[in-house]
Amino acid sequence: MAIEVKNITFSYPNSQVTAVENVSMTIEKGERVAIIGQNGAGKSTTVKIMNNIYKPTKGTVTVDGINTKNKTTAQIAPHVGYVFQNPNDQIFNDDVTKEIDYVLRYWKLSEEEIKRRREEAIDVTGIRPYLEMHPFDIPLPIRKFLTIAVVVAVSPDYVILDEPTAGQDLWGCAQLRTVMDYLQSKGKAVLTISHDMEYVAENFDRIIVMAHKNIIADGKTKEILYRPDILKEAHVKPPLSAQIAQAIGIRTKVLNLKELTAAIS
Amino acid sequence: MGVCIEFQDVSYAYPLTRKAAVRHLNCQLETGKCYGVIGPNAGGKTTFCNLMRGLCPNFYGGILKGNVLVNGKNLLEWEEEELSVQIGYVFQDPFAQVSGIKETVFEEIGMGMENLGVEAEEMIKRIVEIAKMVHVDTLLQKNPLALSGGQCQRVAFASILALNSDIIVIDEPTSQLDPEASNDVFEIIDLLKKQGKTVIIAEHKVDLLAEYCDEIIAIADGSIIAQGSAREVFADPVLREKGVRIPQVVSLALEMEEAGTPFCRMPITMEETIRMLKEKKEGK
Amino acid sequence: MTDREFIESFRHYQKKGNWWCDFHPIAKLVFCLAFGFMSLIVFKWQAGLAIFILAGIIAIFTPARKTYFITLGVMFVVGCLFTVVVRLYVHMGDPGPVAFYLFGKAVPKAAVISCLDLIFMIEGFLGIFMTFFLTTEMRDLCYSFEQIGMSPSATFMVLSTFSGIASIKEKLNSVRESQRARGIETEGSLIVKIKSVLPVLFPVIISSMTGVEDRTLAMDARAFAANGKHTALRKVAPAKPVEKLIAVLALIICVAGSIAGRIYL
Amino acid sequence: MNGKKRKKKKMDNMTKLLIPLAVAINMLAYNVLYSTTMVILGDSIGTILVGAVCGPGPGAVVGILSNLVNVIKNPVMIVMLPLNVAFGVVSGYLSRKKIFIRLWKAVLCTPIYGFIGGWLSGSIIFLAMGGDFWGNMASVFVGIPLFNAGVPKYFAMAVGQLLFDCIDKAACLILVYLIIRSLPDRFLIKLPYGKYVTSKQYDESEVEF
Repeated sequence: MAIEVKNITFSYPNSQVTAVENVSMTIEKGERVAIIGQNGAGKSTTVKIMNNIYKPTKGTVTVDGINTKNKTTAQIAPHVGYVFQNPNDQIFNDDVTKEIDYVLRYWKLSEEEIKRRREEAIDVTGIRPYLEMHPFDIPLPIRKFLTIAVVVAVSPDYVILDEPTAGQDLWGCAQLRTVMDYLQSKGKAVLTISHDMEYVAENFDRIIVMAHKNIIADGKTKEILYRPDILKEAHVKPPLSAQIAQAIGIRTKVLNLKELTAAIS
Repeated sequence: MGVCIEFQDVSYAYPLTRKAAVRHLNCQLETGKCYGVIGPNAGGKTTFCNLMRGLCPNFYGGILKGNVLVNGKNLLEWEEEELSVQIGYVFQDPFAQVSGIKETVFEEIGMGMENLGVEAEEMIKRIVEIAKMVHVDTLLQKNPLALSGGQCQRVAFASILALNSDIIVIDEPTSQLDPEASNDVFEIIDLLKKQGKTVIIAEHKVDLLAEYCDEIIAIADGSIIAQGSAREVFADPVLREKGVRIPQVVSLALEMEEAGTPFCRMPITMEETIRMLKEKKEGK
Repeated sequence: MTDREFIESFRHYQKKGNWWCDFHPIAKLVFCLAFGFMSLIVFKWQAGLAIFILAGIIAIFTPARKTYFITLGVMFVVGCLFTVVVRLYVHMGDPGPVAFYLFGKAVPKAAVISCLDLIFMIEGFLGIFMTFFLTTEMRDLCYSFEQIGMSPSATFMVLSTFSGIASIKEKLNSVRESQRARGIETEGSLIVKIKSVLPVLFPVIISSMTGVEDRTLAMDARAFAANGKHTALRKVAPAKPVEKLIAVLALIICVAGSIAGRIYL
Repeated sequence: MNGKKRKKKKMDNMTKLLIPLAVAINMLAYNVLYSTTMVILGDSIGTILVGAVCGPGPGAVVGILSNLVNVIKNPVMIVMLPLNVAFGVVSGYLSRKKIFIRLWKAVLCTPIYGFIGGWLSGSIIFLAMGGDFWGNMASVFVGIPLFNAGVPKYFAMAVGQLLFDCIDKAACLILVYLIIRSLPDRFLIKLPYGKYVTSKQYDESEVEF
């Protein structure tokens, strides 16, 4: 049960410039993986190939054994959920519950099933206080949790989060952790693209580093964040606590402030 | 240093809402200083910036109580057009700030000045100068619609700075940008500070704010809960109660205190923290 | 073009180096409108053909000649042939001198002439308009109108219409991508497509309309509402007397030609 | 448009930006709807929408600009200019009667739009074609059979056009109604005719400070 990506190459339809060159990776069910790297390194393209929005020009992608070559994006959606950066591209109902129910009704699920999934999704994403508001009246960062609720209601085995912490405040980040713990408890895999190194160090145990259109490193978070050469090649800075630890010569591999305080005293 | 913006017991409610967005704001902003505005989403940060620029009564409607003074003159007396020259405003979404009617970055930067009737020769001089300052001088011939997020935001900055406003209000400029582009934006803000302009930035990236701002204003559920120098405000416990994000170096210092090895002074930037930790290591 | 030359080009009038492209936009517009409407009013193949040839001659001396003849060819096939076939079908078997036989039925000479009138009317009208639209930039035309009193808002609306059409297509693609990733099928049989119209069309319209609010604020921040004197970076040379003369001449020919055409042909 | 009296506030910025967007919506709806349904054109959705939320003036300008864009591709369309303008103006006046608040009221007005878009546009093309049929679905399926059944050519063509156009306009009105209902009230009340299209009324008094 995994997403296998075997040396895929992709170039946009009307341009010879390749966006991604011969990338291979495997995401097991229940894993928590973060893809980091500079803009233009091919992160978004690789992820969009995994949930079949783009079809690779070379190489194959299989989701739980299903080859995505002759499947449409919508057929892969029940297996791989995608939360986009801009929630406004998806919302078209004038009511929160209708928005969450739409896809479930589209797949002709039973009414109780729809109700159960919708209530669970609303509780997990914490948008219950905003149920009566019009989706476009809800402030943008909180509206993003509506699109997360839609994906949670579909409950695919693999969930992709594209820059989830962009524009989020403390409440938002805490709510995001609850969502990720809920997905972890259901045994779902969570894959994210993010520039927020603190969020990545805190929540993900495996990191894939991408630069100039292919993968340059793939390993445990603790190893990758303490390899200055890899991070330099990917133009990525380690989290603040790691930077301080290295600056004052602490040997233990520190990932967050708590570990740093313990290491200092 | 004169007071350029003053809030006198300002309360404001957006139209069609039951609750006021901001209640009884009182503060004075001095010319030439850089203010960081922090606080949770929907806490009133953006309303605070809108009030300053006069968008809240003029554009959004709604009910305004108390008055906002810009350079001593009540906002409601200002002419629309004068306001856009007096106060520059840069927004969150880089792509919404592209006019779409200009085919090169050069003309895009000049659009503000064209509207104000600035002479062509003066326009060309200012555009070249500002483009260099904002590092878009290599993109002058590119089409604005084909730029990346970071480049778009810098072009938006350039077209506002071209109007030579003394006060610049910036509402969450880096929330859609990657770390590199965010640093470019804050470098521009640093240059503005050096030119003696008053800069007000609402932002979530608190670590960057701590390094660049002279004063911090914390706003949560509609009222100012703390205002003062960065060092005082970040150490203030009320911030943590109201869920306001504080820089990591400050939370590190607070945790060090709990662990019994406090810092002598509250650090604000990473370099400072490293220096203090090194001294502590030799001291032991 | 190096940056130095590019910036220098704003110090004097825009020049393209071709006599027809540098022809003053409004004078050129009057010239083309005059002949276009003459072809419409006279509605005879002789007038239409004459204008079509005139337009062809002008087009040959401009850089846009290749696109001119390709577009015209496409217009001819798509526009006229379908109408001619329907018209001939209706007039099959009418009385009057016979031009030729089609499927055993007599096709009268009058029907053929009325078809020729129609074809050359459209070709003449199309041809002269094409010589205008392929060789003048919309922003230069709007600039010239602004010089004779059109309000700058009108220029803004016309120019942002064209860029709006391009950017809304991009928006449509990103909305399709996110709705497919959510599980809504957009490719496939006709019923599937019709069912997907609402979830695809609505987010584009609603998010671009609510997006107008941010764009209005951004334009307002650039003193867009200023109603004082406007200056411009891109300037077009004012109309030379000879250009005004040509425009007036074209008007006279149009009026005279229309009356003459109506009486004699 | 800029000849308006000084007292009446000049067309505000929001409407100036909404008009080009509405023209783009016309083009987009045409591409999406016409390619899938072959019957519904949807190229007047933007004009009706702006007419309904901003008033007859802006609606008319959207009609003019939509027509201008079509003229560049096919200059003969310039004869259609008055009709496009009519769509915008009619939507503005109907919106004052609050027809876009109830779905049945909006659909009830289809014949008005059908008459402009079908009967009048048919007559203009009829004249332009020198009093004869031309190649489109309406005349082939309805016009010519009626003509063969003895109905005079002009009426046969006009009825054909009217029927086909009513289908298109009914769909457009339903879509415009749904779009307006999906737009948040806070956005609508900033528009000149926002008060005519928002159903919920809010009183200013009991806002808690």
